[in-house]
Amino acid sequence: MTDRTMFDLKPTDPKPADDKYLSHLELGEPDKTFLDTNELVINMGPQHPATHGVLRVILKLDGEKVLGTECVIGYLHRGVEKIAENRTYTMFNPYVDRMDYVAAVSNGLGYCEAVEKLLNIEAPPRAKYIRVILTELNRLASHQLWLGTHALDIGAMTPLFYTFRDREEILKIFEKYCGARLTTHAFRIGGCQYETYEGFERDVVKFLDFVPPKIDEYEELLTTNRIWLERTKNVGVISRADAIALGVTGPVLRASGVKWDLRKAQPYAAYSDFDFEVPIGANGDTYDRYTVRMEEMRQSLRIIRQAVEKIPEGPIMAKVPKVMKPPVGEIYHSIEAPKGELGYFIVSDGSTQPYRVRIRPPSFVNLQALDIMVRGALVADVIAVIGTLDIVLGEVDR
Amino acid sequence: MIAKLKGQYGSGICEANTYLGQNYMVVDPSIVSDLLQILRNREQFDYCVDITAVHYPEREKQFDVLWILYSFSKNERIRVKIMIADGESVPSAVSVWATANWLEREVYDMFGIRFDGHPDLKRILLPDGWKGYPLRKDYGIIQQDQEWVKANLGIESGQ
Amino acid sequence: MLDYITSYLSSNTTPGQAGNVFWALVYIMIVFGGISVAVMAMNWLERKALAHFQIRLGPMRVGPHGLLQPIADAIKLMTKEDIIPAEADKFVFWIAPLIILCASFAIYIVVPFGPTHAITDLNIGILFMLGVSSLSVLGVVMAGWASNSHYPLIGALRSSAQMVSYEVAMGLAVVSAIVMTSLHGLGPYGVGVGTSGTGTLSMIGIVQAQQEQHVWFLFKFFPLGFIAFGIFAIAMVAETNRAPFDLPEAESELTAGFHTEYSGLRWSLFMLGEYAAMIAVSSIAVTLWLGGWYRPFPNTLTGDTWDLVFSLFPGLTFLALAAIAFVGVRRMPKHPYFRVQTIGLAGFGAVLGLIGLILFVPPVRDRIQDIYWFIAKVAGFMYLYIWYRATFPRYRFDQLMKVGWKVLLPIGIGVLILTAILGVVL
Amino acid sequence: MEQAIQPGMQPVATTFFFYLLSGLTLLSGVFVITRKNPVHSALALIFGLLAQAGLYLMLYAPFVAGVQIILYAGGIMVLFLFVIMLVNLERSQREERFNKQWVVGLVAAVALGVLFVVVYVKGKALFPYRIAQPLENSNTQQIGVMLYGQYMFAFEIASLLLLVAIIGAVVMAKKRI
Amino acid sequence: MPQNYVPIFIFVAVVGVLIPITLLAAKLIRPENPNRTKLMPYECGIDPIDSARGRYTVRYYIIAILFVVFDVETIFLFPWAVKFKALGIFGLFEMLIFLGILIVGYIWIWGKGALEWV
Amino acid sequence: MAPIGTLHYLVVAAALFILGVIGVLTRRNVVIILMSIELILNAVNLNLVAFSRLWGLHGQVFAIFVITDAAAEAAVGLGILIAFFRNKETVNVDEVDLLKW
Repeated sequence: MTDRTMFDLKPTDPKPADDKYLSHLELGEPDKTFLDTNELVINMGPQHPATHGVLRVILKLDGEKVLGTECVIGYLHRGVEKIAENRTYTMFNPYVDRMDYVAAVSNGLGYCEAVEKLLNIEAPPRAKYIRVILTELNRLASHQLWLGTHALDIGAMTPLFYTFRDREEILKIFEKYCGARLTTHAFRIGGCQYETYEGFERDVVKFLDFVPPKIDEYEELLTTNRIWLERTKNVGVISRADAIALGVTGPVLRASGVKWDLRKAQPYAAYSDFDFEVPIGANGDTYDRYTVRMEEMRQSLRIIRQAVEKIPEGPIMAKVPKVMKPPVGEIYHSIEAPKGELGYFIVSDGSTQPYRVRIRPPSFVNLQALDIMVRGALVADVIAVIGTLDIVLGEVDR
Repeated sequence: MIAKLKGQYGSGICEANTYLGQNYMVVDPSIVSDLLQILRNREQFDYCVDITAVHYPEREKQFDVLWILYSFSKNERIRVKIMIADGESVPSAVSVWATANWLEREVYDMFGIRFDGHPDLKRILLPDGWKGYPLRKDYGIIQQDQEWVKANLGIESGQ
Repeated sequence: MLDYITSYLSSNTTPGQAGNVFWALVYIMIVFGGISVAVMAMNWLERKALAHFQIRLGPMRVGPHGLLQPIADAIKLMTKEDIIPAEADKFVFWIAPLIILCASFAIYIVVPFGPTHAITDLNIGILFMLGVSSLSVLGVVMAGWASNSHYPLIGALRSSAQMVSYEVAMGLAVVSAIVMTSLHGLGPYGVGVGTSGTGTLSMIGIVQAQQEQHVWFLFKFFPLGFIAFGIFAIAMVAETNRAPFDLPEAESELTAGFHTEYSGLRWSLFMLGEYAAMIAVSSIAVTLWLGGWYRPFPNTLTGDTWDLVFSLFPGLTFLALAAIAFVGVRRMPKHPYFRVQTIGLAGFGAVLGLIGLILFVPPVRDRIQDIYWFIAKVAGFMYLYIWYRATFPRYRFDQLMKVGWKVLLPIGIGVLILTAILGVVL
Repeated sequence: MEQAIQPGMQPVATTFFFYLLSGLTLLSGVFVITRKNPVHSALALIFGLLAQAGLYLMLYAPFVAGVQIILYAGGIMVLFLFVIMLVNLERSQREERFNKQWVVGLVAAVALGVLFVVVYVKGKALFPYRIAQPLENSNTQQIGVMLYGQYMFAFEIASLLLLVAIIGAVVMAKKRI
Repeated sequence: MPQNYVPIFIFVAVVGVLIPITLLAAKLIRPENPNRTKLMPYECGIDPIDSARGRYTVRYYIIAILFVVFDVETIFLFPWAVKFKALGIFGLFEMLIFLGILIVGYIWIWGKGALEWV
Repeated sequence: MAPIGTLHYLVVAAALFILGVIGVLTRRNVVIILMSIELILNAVNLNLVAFSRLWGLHGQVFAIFVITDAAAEAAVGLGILIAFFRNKETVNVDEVDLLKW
């Protein structure tokens, strides 16, 4: 699955996208005519157990076969970008935790680093290491949650409880570190607010020893299970060209065979110091996305172990002005969140409040790939694909 | 690359620069359709990261529309920016990058900028029939479409 | 009148065969009550076992270790509002759960819990069982249609397509077993010598045929009987819409399938029907392949000593359960808040222990043997059902159909033909 | 009563069950032909079929009764219900229930009924009351012997009929696939 | 009527008594206050637009037909299965011909793709 | 009350037959017409089984064949109905007035 060559630099096919997708665009009719056809149209969501929140998918069915889908989103829209324009840089920081609420630490990291770049300051090395440890722990937690819910969607009930049990250990570390479990608000612009607590390293190392057998346990339940294989192999296939054209990122892109990870491509925080691999898949099907994420969990553990071993002493906050007034200008900074590329585009007009904050959410863009992935598949595959895209509606809708 | 593009379009490319290590270029709206095609096909910016806009109400050309692009083969990002006035429309990039579909819909939803050639330009995050474009600077932070709220939710707007 | 009642007790046939209406009624009431209690116990056990598979505790609040949870659930469901959607066809909506319930309970008419412990012994027993269980398809279709809502309709169509598909495989497996019943005698494979050459469709007859042939049909013509049993075991899981074939009610796809619109008591009738059907088809499997009410090795481990050893099992089982309950009592938190629960659990353990002791009394011991072994075998199947649910992901609909039509059906036909050829040749 | 009466099964009960079951059969038949909604008709037909299975049991034909339950109630009626679900019947429900020639049809049926009555009155005496009883206990076995002996040709033809049914139905319904 | 079947009728009678009692009892103790939203069919929180009846794929029907045909086949096997020892080789061949004809049909529909779901 | 003899069953069968005939002749809905045909076949079966009490099991064997026939008939008949419905969007027998479509 994984090979050690760092980057896959082959230029992609100059054709804009697969014909499959373009033909879809011609099909994309407005809602009214969509419902007028003689096929069966059903709503999946917003009140549905398997749409991971308030996602509404309009399915056009022929029996069990999906002829087309249309996502209706926005049920959880809170206007985060508008709020940002009315808050100072510091005040907006906690809001980003509420977007992807299963990976709040990653959100905070991206935002803090973007503002730091805009201010032209840099967090001290110790802070960077703490950031890496927490972010990777959070990636693990996010993947565990994904695995549990994804397996539950496909009908395997038990992994959910296993993953939640183990995720609890991560949340305990978060709680000890910053007092919060989900919406952590762990980082400050310029570094970390808190020094690690007494015994932080010990907890993390204990966790690192605790979790690999658990990951094996999940795999034991699923990876070679015949039904699991039948449900995931060749389901929701997205080709390499389609994946790039659709701008999907994260494990979804990597499962389609593009070896691209922002942690390697444009290292941020302290990622350039660590040795880890970027797992990729070959077919771009649900099973590949599953194996890619499973491998990513193990790689995260590797990163954390290295980070804990090498964590330097020193201050945890850079010198940051009391009142932040970044110079006029704009910045785009993105990080590799558990779900893909999480980007912040911030425009400063020189005041204490950002003039415009644009958040490029990975889930939003990945969700767009749903339609192409489930066309011609069966209803049950829609569930599998929604699960495998690992969307968080808080982030899709912002 | 910039030189080549400048040679091709002359004054169409108003500014090409680097700020904080990030490349951007400001171009004329008339050439942006061509330019995006060229960036995609010739310069291998095969991944459209984001499409967004910024509203400057005091300017004559009120909106900045931005394309943030990335090239896997070059490991490089570039921002393409155009400035347009209110009511002007922008060529759609859906045929260049399929991902532009929802991103353009979101820009339309939030700023009211129309994209020509978009297959299905309608609101995405806000409900159909909502009035106003929330990310414009003249839209207040607690403002709501009171009529819509009353008609669809059957409650008084919370203001 | 009294004579009429007591005369049956000394007879050794089922009430149906004896033509004893009174005892038939008594048996029916016992079976109804027993199945209802079994369904409740199954409900509790499933939640408990599933919870322990999944590193959690399951129901713990209502009664000690949640023992009273099923009763609480029953009360809750009884007192819940019953909602019939405005668009629904009221009459069909009303009658659909009853069809399912009656169909799954009617199977018990022919289930032999022991040589005399059956409501009746029909000479078309297995045919009757197949027919009655196929009626529940009608209930499912009607429930889905009457709801007049998308999800129930899709669920109903799925469910009925699934049930009918697996019924075919099930029927073929059953025919294989029936073929085996014809092979009386004590030849090399338990056939040939002294053959009477007549099979039977009667459930009691099938069990007795296994006794006469000194082999469970599971091991008859190994591996043919085993494969036929496997087909039946898979088909029966699919027939009862249980994991991994629980697509009709796949909560992640269809929210609840054909009974999405049902609530309160009506919904609980579906559940009751489903669990009763699970127990029923397991009983059928036990009857057909696992030697019914016979204890293990009735032909090899003979003699008074072995009889005594095996007859102690029922009592020992209850004593073991009582011991588990007492361990639970000891492990209860020593806090006044838990006093009632502790006493309750101790009382429960005491009752179990008492039952265990009663089961040691020789007359009771001998009477209860058949029923005990039958129930023990069925309980094994019930545990399998829970185990499947905890382990397997769910099949997709096309895969389900593929398994039914392209795997089980050809294998079933193959096994049948091979069994027939073997049977005729030997 | 044809057989020596055994304890528990009184002739009264036989009479009672006969009238109950035949009443149910006929009543359900009436419902089948009068209900507007085909699902209600189907439901009535199912009950009728089950009642008729009861009649078969009374006639010492348990195997036929079993076949009736499995095939008719559990098989063919499923087919009917599926079709009712597959075709959109809302329009036909709003329309007139009976066709234009319903008077003619009714008259023809009544004429047939009169014919039956005549036959009944004339031929009543033909049927003996006491007859040899087929052995109910080995009913299935006997049917097996007949089916695979005397009626083997018809039996093989039946399989051809089923083959034709599969092919015909699949061709008919699969047009679109 | 053979007495063996009497319990079936008793069963029907018991069911006929017990179920109405249960339903009636439940009706007496449960609350009853419906409103429009409660009585709406479940459509994931969206108001349903059209009637759900009658727009389904014909594949389900093909499955049902196959079921009926194979069910008939199974039924014909039962009388043979209980007597096959007496019917002997001849009966076996008869059965094999019978099955063979249906297997031909089965292979035909398999080849035709009627067993494929999609 | 007279003991129940074969004649009683024949009367029931005749009544059922007439009900079926009425259904076939007067209803418009093809599905219900097919159901009425099932009623007729059932009446025949009842006759056959009743006669089997007089003259041995032949009647029962025939009843099984009739049920087989009914299954085949229903399968094909309903198949035609579906094909017809897909073309004409109706299940009314009055409107089946073309020999081909």
